[in-house]
Amino acid sequence: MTTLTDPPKEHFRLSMLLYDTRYRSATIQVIALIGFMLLAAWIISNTIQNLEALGKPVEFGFFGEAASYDINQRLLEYNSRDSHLRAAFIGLLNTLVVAVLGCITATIIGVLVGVLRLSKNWLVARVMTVYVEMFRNVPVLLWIVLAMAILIESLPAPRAFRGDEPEATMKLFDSVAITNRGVYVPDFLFSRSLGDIHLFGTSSLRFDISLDLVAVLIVLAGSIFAMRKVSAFAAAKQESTGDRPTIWYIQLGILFAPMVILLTALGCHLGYPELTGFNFKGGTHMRNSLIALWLALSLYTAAFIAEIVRAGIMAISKGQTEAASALGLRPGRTMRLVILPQALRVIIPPMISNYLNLTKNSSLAIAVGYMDITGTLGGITMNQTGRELECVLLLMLVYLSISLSISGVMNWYNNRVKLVER
Amino acid sequence: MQVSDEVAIEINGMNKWYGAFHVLRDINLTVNQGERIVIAGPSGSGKSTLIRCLNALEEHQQGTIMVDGTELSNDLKNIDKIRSEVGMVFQHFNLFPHLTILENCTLAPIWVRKTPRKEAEETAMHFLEKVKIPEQALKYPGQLSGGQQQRVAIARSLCMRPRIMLFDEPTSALDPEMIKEVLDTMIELAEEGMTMLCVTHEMGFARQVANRVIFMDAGQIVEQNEPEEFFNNPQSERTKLFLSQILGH
Amino acid sequence: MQVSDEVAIEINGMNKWYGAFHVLRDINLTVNQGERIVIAGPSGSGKSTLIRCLNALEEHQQGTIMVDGTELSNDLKNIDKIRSEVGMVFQHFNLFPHLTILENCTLAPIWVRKTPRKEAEETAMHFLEKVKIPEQALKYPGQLSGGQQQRVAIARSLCMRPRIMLFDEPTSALDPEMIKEVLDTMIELAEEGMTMLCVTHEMGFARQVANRVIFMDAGQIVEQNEPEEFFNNPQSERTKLFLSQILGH
Amino acid sequence: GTVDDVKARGTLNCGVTTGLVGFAAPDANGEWQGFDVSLCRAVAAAVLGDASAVEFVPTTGKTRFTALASGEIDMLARNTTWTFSRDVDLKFEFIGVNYYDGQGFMVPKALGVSSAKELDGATVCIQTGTTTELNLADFFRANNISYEPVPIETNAEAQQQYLAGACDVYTTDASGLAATRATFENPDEHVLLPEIISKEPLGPLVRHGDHEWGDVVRWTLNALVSAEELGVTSANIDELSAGTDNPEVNRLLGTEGTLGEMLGLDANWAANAIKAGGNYGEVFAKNIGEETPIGLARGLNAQWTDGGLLYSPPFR
Amino acid sequence: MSDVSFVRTEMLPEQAPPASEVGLIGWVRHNLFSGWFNSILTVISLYAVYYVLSGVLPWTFQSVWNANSLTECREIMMATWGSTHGHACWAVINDRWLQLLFGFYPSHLYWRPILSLVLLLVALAPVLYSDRVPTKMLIITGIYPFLMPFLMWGGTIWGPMSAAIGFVLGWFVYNLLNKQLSELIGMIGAAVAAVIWWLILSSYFVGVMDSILPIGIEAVQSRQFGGFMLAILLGVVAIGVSLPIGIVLALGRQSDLLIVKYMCVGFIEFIRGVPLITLLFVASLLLNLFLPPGTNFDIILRVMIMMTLFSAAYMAEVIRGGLAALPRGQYEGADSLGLNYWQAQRLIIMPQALKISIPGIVSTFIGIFKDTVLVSIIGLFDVLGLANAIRADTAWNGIYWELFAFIGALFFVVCFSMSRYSMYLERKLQTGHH
Ligand SMILES: Nc1ncnc2c1ncn2[C@@H]1O[C@H](COP(=O)(O)OP(=O)(O)OP(=O)(O)O)[C@@H](O)[C@H]1O
Ligand SMILES: Nc1ncnc2c1ncn2[C@@H]1O[C@H](COP(=O)(O)OP(=O)(O)OP(=O)(O)O)[C@@H](O)[C@H]1O
Ligand SMILES: [Mg+2]
Ligand SMILES: [Mg+2]
Repeated sequence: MTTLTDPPKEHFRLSMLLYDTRYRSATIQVIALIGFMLLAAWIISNTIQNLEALGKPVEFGFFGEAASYDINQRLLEYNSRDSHLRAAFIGLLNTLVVAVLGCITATIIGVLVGVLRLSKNWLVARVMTVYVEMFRNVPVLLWIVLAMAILIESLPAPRAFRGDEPEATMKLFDSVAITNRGVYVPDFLFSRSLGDIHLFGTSSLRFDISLDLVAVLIVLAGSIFAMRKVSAFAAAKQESTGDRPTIWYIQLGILFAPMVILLTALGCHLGYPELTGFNFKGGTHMRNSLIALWLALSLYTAAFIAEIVRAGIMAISKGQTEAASALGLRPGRTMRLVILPQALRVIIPPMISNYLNLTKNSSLAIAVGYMDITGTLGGITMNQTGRELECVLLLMLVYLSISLSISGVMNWYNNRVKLVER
Repeated sequence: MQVSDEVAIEINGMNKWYGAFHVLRDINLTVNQGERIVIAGPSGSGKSTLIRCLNALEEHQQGTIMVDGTELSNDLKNIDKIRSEVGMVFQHFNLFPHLTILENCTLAPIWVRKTPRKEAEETAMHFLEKVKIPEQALKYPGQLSGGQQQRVAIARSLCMRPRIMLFDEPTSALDPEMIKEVLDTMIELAEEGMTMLCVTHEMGFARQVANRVIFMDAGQIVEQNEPEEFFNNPQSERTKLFLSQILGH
Repeated sequence: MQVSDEVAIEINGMNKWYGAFHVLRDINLTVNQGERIVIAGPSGSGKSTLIRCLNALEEHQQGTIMVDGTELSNDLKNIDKIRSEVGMVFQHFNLFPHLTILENCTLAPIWVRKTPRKEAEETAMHFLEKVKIPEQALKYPGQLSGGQQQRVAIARSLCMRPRIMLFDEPTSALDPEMIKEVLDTMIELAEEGMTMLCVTHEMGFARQVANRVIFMDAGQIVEQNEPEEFFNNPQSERTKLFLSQILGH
Repeated sequence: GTVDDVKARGTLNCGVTTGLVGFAAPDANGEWQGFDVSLCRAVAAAVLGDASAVEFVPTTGKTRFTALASGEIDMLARNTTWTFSRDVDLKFEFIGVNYYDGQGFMVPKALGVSSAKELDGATVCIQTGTTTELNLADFFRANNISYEPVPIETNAEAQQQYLAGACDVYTTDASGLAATRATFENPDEHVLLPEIISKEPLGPLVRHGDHEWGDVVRWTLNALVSAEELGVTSANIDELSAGTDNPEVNRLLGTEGTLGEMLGLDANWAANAIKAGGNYGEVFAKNIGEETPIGLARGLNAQWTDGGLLYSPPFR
Repeated sequence: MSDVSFVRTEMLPEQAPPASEVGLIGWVRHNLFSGWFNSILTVISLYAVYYVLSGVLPWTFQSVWNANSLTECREIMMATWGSTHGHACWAVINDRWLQLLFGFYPSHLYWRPILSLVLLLVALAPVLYSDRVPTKMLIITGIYPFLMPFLMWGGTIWGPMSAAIGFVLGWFVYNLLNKQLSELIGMIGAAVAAVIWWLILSSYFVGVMDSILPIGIEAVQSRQFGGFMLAILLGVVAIGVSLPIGIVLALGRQSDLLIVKYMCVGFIEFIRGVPLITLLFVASLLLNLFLPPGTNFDIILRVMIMMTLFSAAYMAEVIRGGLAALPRGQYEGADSLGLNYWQAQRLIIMPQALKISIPGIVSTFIGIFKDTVLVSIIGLFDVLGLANAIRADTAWNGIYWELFAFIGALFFVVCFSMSRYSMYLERKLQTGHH
């Protein structure tokens, strides 16, 4: 009945949803999205129904309740009256501790083994190959359990240190005790301590920062800054005259002198571990579960890193070394100026994904009773409160954020060192 | 192009084995200052090995090699000395891909010769101009064509101000258009009187610049002669065969 | 060699961008049934892009392209139709290495044209004979020389019985000895009256078979003419420069 | 209800531990043996008339409750302590106690410790995921002494650590301690301390709300206990089934009354259960009693008539 | 200048190298004692090797093989060597090795897992050695996914049949709709039809067929699976099932459909970002919660599901690598011939990409296979779980190293040979013909 007509335009036909490249992709995506949302809705509704039937609605209130269990290895202060949240936090720190320690040692061992595997020394190369193959081809869980067993069985118990003629003695001028419960090393005590700062009051996230430590760190940072200045000066000198002045003794001086002064001022002395009662007291204690986990994870990951390092070095063609030699560069310089910068580009990305694996594998800590986040949040807390859904989801979230931050670093690095090509 | 009487390289009764394989057999060769020598021969005849021995990239097991009056022994000091006197250009350029062209050229002067960076960069630019690519100084090797890369490799060697240059098939990995630009650079160098040993199959180049052509086969020097004589009047059967293959192509 | 009046390809005011980069600028071109066109131009001038647009391997953003009366639009059916009418031969052959030569040739007829396998194999053998390598039918592409591979690629396209053939530098990845065998095949094809668009630097080929030579630069058609005129009497400065480089080489 | 499910399925799914000496462990033929296992078999015999119609589902401290709640298992017979929160909050129903236990400590004799109160500063091995962990924290806190816990997944590992001296004390249920000590190379070098720091009534449990099934399991357990009290053993049961002068025995064995029918089972359900492994006393003696390497005394688990706590409500 | 000309008249013969270059002396000098640093390394390694071997060898070989319990073992050791330390008690392995290998699988049916394993190798042959094995064998590869569950679980043959029928049905619907309407609709229709069949119709079908034609073999509960067999089974199922999922995910991740792409990326990164153990927790604690109330399937199946999802994420990355390694020309070649997306994928891209990915797939398999021991943490009786159970037996309480040595050796042998094999494949691919 209207006389108005639309301006002529390509009118839309339903079949275009399928055949027209512009609409087709939208169609597919909408279908995929609907499918995904249906699936998600289905799962969520199932979960809600099931939880209702079990009488366990999702809520996180239990995190505030007292955990009621003790944790032996911890960085921050904690007791059984603290909340589950704090226990989880302590566990998270433990995860990070073993992950960081593991990554460092795995890298050191891995690089060493990788280089030695390329050694011209037949025997050394073979021994390293055996090491790498042994560790790579047996599950890491087994290595963790074995490491723990070896520590327990082969090291002396504290009671072996007792008596007039003890079977075992402390090492390093009676300062370090190595027992099958762990290693006790001296720690630093300050007789004129500056005290602590308390952060976050009494909440679950509270922690104390020792002002002594802060002072030490500040002085250290200052020294390092000064050292860099000195080496910058040396580099400038080299630029202008070609000769690099010897500066290592100046640097050593800058590094140590202020530190010594500060430590004396704070009245720093060592607190030695001592056998009293059932156990060693004093000093810093590293439990055997931590050591076993650390050892097993680093040896296992090092086997993979060794392969990466080897491949990385081999990927730098022999021509690069030859060219550098032909220019008169000594092997050490060649390594530092030519081979390493190139090898690192090849090595670092897979290396970081191995760090990621190591971090994830640290969740096997429960096998030796090391209280990491899986042991606390995903272990005892979950067990005692019966809140599986909340605990497991939170646990996954924690690991996911660790992983994503590590891979974020990886991507950033990759983009930074990409070789410029035509 | 004058050849002086001063001896640059002297090889006496040199032998080399790879395991049980006898690669170089009783090599005797004297090269004078300013001489330009082309080494030819079939693949696997030991040309590269010979050249690499002169630079201590390979060890020889018997005989003596004197480079510029220094004996090539296991003594690290001698090796360092010789390497800084002798430049080498490889078939596959072997530029350092993580450094710019300029850094490639200044690396060794700065770290080996202890030249101040500024001076090293000036030298580098000088030689880059000589090989006609000063404008590429801040690019990375991956951004250059093969011919440009090989010219950078030559400049890089020159920056160490060597008295002798070794070339190991410098053009065989290049596309035909690029061969010429590299050969031109080498010819220019030859005209300045640089002592050169060059493994190559570019016979035009050999005719144009060489004082002497050495033909190797099965690890030994089979024939040597002036280029004209060598090409027009080869003596040994093997040389004839080789030349017919190379030139017939 | 007759050219009919029927229009095979008609391009009108076509423009294409890669991101912000304007690769093809206002292209207008009509190709008649049976015409043989050679497209030349410096590297990066957009020759390949133009050809790939005709086959919907690349999308164009403005203007229309009609191939054999079908408009190249976003409609999948049209694209399918055009692709089965138009055969394409690439610089790097793009044969499927996991299939035998015969399977390479029968794949598309069987799956796209739904030809019975038997018939498809007969057709394939027919075209393999035409490109003179029927005896290789059961080998894998990796076992053939470059020239043979390119001829297989041509045969593979022909098996779809296309009405138009596009060639994108079909000989530039080949060793000189092999170029001839591929060009011969193409000449034979041309003589049978196939509509052909060919990007190539083989000027001999252009002279011999082309009805028209198109010169492109900076994404535009700069000059087009009959081959004789084009080579002997180029009009534009750019064309002259280009020809001097190509022919002088 | 679960009764019908089990009957329809023809097998009973019974949750047990992944391995605890004397209580549940598979033998070389893959047959499960042990004290808890016998209860599962008795229930299967009562419901299905076949003591071997049991699927044993090994569970860990972590998975046991989920397995039960989700219906994966019909009953859990896994040294699980009956506590308020498990019964009420976690929505399970403990149907009785098959072993009265308490948490104790074991120390090497050489340490010269005679009371748990002397353990200040000691390193204590405990199994995680059990109530022992909480009891331990409470005990030391209440007595204001310090300790260092070493959490361990399985009994076997705890035992290894304890023997190697990686912990001074091993704490778990006293039955477990005794059983563990029994397998030591030199059991005499270790003592159990007198303190029992907790009540650990261990019993089977089922899902909350399924009362028919709860009744079946509860009365099967009671039948085993009553059988011992009434002197019904696997040796004389066939004879007694023919009928006796004791009406309670007759009711128990189904020759009198309709108890079985009330439960929805056969009349001879209890007889089947008893035949499966004997009465409570026999089960105890066979798996963990003094004759076995584990050598537990009846103690609290004696019949009430003998001064113990076992007291089955009457069958009538 | 005639002084430069020189012609050799007689060629020099090859000479033997100096003595110090060859033979044992040359070898030792070059390989062990070239320089003081190397000499020190050699001495240190010699000592390390001696130290380890001197501990392990006597323990391994001065050992007891026949005993019924640890106590008996110890008695024999005392009697023979006078001490119980430094001697292995392999009697436990002797007693339990079948259990460690097969779990609680009924012993008279051991032939079924063994046959499955053999058939697996047969089914893989045409894939791994496509050049040497007739293509006809691919039929076995096709049947295997249905045959293996039948062999392992037993029961009626109609179960696997009905699963297979689902695929056939889907294929049928796809062809029908593809001809009539469009490919996209065809694929959706096929998926819907197959799912309807599996979820709803299949159980009636199995019931009816089973009552008409009861063909079947003795059924085995998945709870009875265990030991090393369980590790292999979990690994094979996870890799096998995750292959198609991984392909889809990889294609999704490469696609330019943003929503699809981000869904795939999200899934892959999520799975790769969390430890496997948390996924196993999900399998043992949460998976039942996510399914409709009352659904209940046993823990082994649930673990298989989570392991499959886990390996699918890694598989997707491996296949993505394979796809990336293909030159663009292959896609263009396919496009220019008029093949559509799925045809190109199926006929051109995937056959090549998968072949390139095989070494990666084998490595993923090794990883998954090693990770299967984690199921012991959630209470399944794989080898490690069984080892714990064995130690809970009164007879073997207290035994330790022997079990772990045995388990370690089992894994080592299998993983090592597979990793060697994948290296060989890699080398073959690198140098290989096309
Ligand atoms: N590192 C090595 N170990 C063992 N044999 C070698 C080694 N390097 C080279 N050879 C062998 O020594 C012989 C001489 O090699 P060389 O590279 O010097 O030959 P060439 O004349 O340069 O040949 P081309 O023209 O192919 O470069 C060859 O037979 C080669 O196989
Ligand atoms: N996918 C792409 N994305 C962005 N720019 C592109 C892409 N493909 C080609 N180009 C650019 O488009 C321009 C034309 O490319 P095209 O390949 O068509 O040139 P050509 O004439 O075929 O050159 P040649 O002779 O080197 O093959 C070039 O500058 C090229 O860098
Ligand atoms: Mg050479
Ligand atoms: Mg092009």
